[in-house]
Amino acid sequence: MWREWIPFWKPGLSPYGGDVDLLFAGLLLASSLVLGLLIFLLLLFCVRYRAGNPVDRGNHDSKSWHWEVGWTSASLVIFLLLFVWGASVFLEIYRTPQGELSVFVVAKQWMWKVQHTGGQAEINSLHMPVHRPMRLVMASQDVIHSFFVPALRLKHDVVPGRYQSLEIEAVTAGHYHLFCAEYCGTDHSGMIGEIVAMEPADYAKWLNDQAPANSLAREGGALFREFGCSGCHGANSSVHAPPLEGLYGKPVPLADGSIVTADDKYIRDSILLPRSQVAAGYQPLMPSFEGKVSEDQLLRLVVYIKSLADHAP
Amino acid sequence: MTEPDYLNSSYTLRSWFLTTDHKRIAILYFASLIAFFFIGGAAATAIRIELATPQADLVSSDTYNRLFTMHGVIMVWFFLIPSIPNTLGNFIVPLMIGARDLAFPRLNLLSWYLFVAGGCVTLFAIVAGGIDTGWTFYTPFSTLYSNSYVIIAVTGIFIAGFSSILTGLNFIVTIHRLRAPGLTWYRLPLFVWSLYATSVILVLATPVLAITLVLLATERFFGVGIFDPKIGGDPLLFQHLFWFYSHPAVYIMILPGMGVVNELISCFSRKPVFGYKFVAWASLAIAAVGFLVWGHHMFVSGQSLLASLVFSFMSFIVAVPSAIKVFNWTATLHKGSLRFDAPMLYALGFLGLFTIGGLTGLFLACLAFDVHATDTYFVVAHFHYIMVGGMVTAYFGGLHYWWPKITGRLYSEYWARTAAVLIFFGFNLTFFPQFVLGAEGMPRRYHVYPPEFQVWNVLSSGGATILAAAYLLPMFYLGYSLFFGSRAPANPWDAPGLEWQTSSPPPELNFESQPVVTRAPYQYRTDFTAEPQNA
Amino acid sequence: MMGWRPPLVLVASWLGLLALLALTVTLAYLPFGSLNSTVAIVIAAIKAAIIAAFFMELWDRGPRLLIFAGAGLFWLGLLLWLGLMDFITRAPA
Amino acid sequence: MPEGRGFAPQYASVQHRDEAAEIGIWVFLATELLLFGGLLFAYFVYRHANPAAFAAASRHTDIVIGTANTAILLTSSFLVACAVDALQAGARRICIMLLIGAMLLGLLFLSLKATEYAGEYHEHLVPGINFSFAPPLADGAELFFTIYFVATSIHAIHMMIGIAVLAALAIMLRRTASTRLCAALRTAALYWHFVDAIWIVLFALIYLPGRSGA
Repeated sequence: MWREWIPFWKPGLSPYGGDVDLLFAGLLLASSLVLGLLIFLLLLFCVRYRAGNPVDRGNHDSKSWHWEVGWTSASLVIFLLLFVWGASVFLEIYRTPQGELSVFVVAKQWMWKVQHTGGQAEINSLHMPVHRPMRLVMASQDVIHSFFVPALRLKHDVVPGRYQSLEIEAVTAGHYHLFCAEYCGTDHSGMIGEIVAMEPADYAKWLNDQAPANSLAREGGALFREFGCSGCHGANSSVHAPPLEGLYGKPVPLADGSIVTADDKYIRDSILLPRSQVAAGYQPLMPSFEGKVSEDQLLRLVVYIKSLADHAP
Repeated sequence: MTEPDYLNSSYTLRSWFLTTDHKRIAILYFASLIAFFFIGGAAATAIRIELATPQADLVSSDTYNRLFTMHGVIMVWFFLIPSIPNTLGNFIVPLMIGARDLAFPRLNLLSWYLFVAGGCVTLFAIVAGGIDTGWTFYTPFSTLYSNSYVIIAVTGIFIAGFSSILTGLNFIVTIHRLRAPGLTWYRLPLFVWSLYATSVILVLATPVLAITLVLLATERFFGVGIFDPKIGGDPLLFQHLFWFYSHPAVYIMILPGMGVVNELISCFSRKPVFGYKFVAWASLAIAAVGFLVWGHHMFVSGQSLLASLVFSFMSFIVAVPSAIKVFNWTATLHKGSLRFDAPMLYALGFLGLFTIGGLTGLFLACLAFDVHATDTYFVVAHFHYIMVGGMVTAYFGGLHYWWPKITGRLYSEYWARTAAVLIFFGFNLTFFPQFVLGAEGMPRRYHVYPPEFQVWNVLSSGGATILAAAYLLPMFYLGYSLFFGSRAPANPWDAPGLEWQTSSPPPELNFESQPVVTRAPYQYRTDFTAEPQNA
Repeated sequence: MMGWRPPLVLVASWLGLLALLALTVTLAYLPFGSLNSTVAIVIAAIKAAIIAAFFMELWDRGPRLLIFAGAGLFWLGLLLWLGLMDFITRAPA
Repeated sequence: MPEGRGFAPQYASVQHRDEAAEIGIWVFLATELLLFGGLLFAYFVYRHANPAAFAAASRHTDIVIGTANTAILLTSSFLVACAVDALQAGARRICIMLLIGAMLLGLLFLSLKATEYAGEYHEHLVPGINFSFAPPLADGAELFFTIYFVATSIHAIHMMIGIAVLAALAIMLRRTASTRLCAALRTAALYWHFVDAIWIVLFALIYLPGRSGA
């Protein structure tokens, strides 16, 4: 296969891995040609026009502008082609995630915590089935990290304060490096894990073997009571707080007149920064849970509230 | 000798530390830069030795992080940015344009004092315990999580920033107002053009860094949230502000190097630079377009897709003027009469290394490949090919070229050529393996790494040893020439530039009488065949 | 010595600036919705232009100083334009 | 340096020197513009993200002091422009008086600014020291006030430098009105006007938003 001919380069194992490799090969070829031409000319001129070598040096003040126009437009055209090529593959890598399979990734100094929807949790490893796109929802608990899987040609920063969705898919089963690529403090280089891509059957078996104590939603429900959320948001509560059943995915009118959609980010913000987006008709009574609830507890709560979406309010 | 030269006109300490002579200030800068170069270089050597094995065996992770931060901070702000502009530029620009000094000599001296003050403050932060944020100071790590001397370090950089601004201002005014009679813009040597372009960036980009560092220090000191996501601040705002300075800053570093190479190639080919006007305007184009590309450091950071597309596009555009320069330099060699003195060896080395650095820059400008390669050793290698392979090589070339003018002494050509060749090989052995490491996915700033990367790391560390030794060589033979070298004539290279028309070293006021320029630059005597006087 | 009188152009600029100040404060209290901020920034730009033209005497200076004065503004525009482009076109998280 | 020439050896004439100074100050002002430019960028980014909070926070600033201060700065700029004209016309004493007037207005500006800061301290509007703001807009308001304090205090530092420069010039002008001082005064005046123009922009961004609502 052509990709094995690229020196020091292992083929990419994601659906677009071949496109990235082809792009790399193209870049490599183009620059080798340019560099080769340059070195050839340098050597040629250095030998031929060395001082004392009796060769014809006349007429060297000839007009230069057609050369200038020539190589300027040639580089411009090649660069534009490369830009378009790179951009099209880029949009493929970062397309909006399609997979129905969701996995939550929390990055913190200095580990990757992975939560599967069924409640299976792992640290510094991520099991996934091959040939099935998976939607990663990533959050950072502290500083900026970067989720980097060289074998899949995939990388994205995980910036604190927001969720980052990313699609990941492998086409070959195997174990691959997971690195943190954005410098994140003392043990930055220890923040590595592995991606375990498995045949779908093996993956199903693995999920079962993990024997999760509880699903994420159920754990979220426990936290919901533990943190006292149910005291106000519960059905029989005396405090006037918005009900959460059937909330997820619906538009919410806010006190300042605007309308937002109750998505992951809105729920997360409402827990951490309740005063920033108050639902219309309610008092800003809710205390902030900033610093009281960790990112992985947060995502359990979000999954729990999501699971209430089907309940009629 | 009728008039004392600038070196022996007075010997008191006062005459050095309160001088307003641009030539003496250049020497002051040179001395301080050597010190910073060796501090930064020592850190680099320690890093490379540590990385020879995959495990942590020499230093702890914490120390390692402080080492690479120290290497980055010192090299970027206290060596690369001031290097050519403040030493060669300070010395040569007034001579090249036939002026007696820069426009504002006292500002020039103030600029050196600010530089040294900033350097001392930053060194204090390093001695007190170091900084562990990396030279990029990304928030929220630098504001909330780092337990190191961030505020002191950024204060030092802030002070040194004003030194940059004053230098840039001085050059702009000098080049506008102090050119000798008859020295029109198109008769200026290209070194002056490139320093003019550099100064534009210094003046317009550095204040943005200053305000960014003020915001960073405010957030860290008062605990208010400017970039803190907890109250809706955006860490990416910091990155935008930081790279608005720091990407153009890369051109601050490389443009003067390109300027030097113009002089060298033209002199040792005995020909005018091919496509003079294109090369001149390419410098300004790089300075201007260089401001439009900063977001290519943020392709995977979560900035908007549109922003990534625009910044990628502009990054390809900014490569065009650089490509024009490389083509023109190569064409300059054509039908020249080439001599391979040490400065020319450096210039040829620059051509090859800069081209590799520039081409791999295209790899990184290319969106899909950047996703894979950013934050890996590919970036480290690319950056060092431009900065060390390009800029430092050009600096050494310029230093040798103007050494007779600056010191009035000739160095040993044999040793100079040996050092140039050693540096070239040491450099490639150090940094080429890092391209491979990056392509295979080894992230940068890693203290321990998976064992499969070791082969290339060992090669790189081996190269670094050669490179370190090669960088020490010039210290010896150049130092030797200071005391025992034979006296340099006024014009050892038989060059037509104004700086060669006065004695070596130049008198205090540069010229006995005001020179008048009547022709384009680089009009070399083409019948020149004699051996150089110092061969 | 006492024969000096303030030049008319300076007096006129000063009065014009004060009038614009009164105008912008008044307009700020009128409900134009999102136009309010545009109005405020446009008037601020006019005031700054008057200062640059008459107090700073740019109106009778050569093109070189205009280029220097414009360069700062131009680069400020680049920073705001390309920088804000990211924040305005970001997809909702 | 040849004594008695009155200008440094790199210049051919006094006029040559003054032209260089004029270019120099304009390049410096471009630098200063970009310094404030970084703050403007941060302001617009956060205003875009928190429009309601910025309007609410802006309503908590003191528009009376703000407007008065703007008028004061505009007037001081007028006086400085007149001072330059007077000196060129040879009216040295009037020039000094105008400069003193401008400096007094500058000091008045700073003292009003200090009053305003004190008021904001009492209203608990100082991020990092004491900050409390009615929810739900507290976070955006904190960003607003952080930028407000950084921008206005950097502006105030510029005012102080400007006042010191004017004072030094006024003192030197008591003895002589040499051409050197004339050029220096023009340079200082350009700086003063620039600081004034920056304030005008800050005024529009800090005090005016949100006045028509609520």
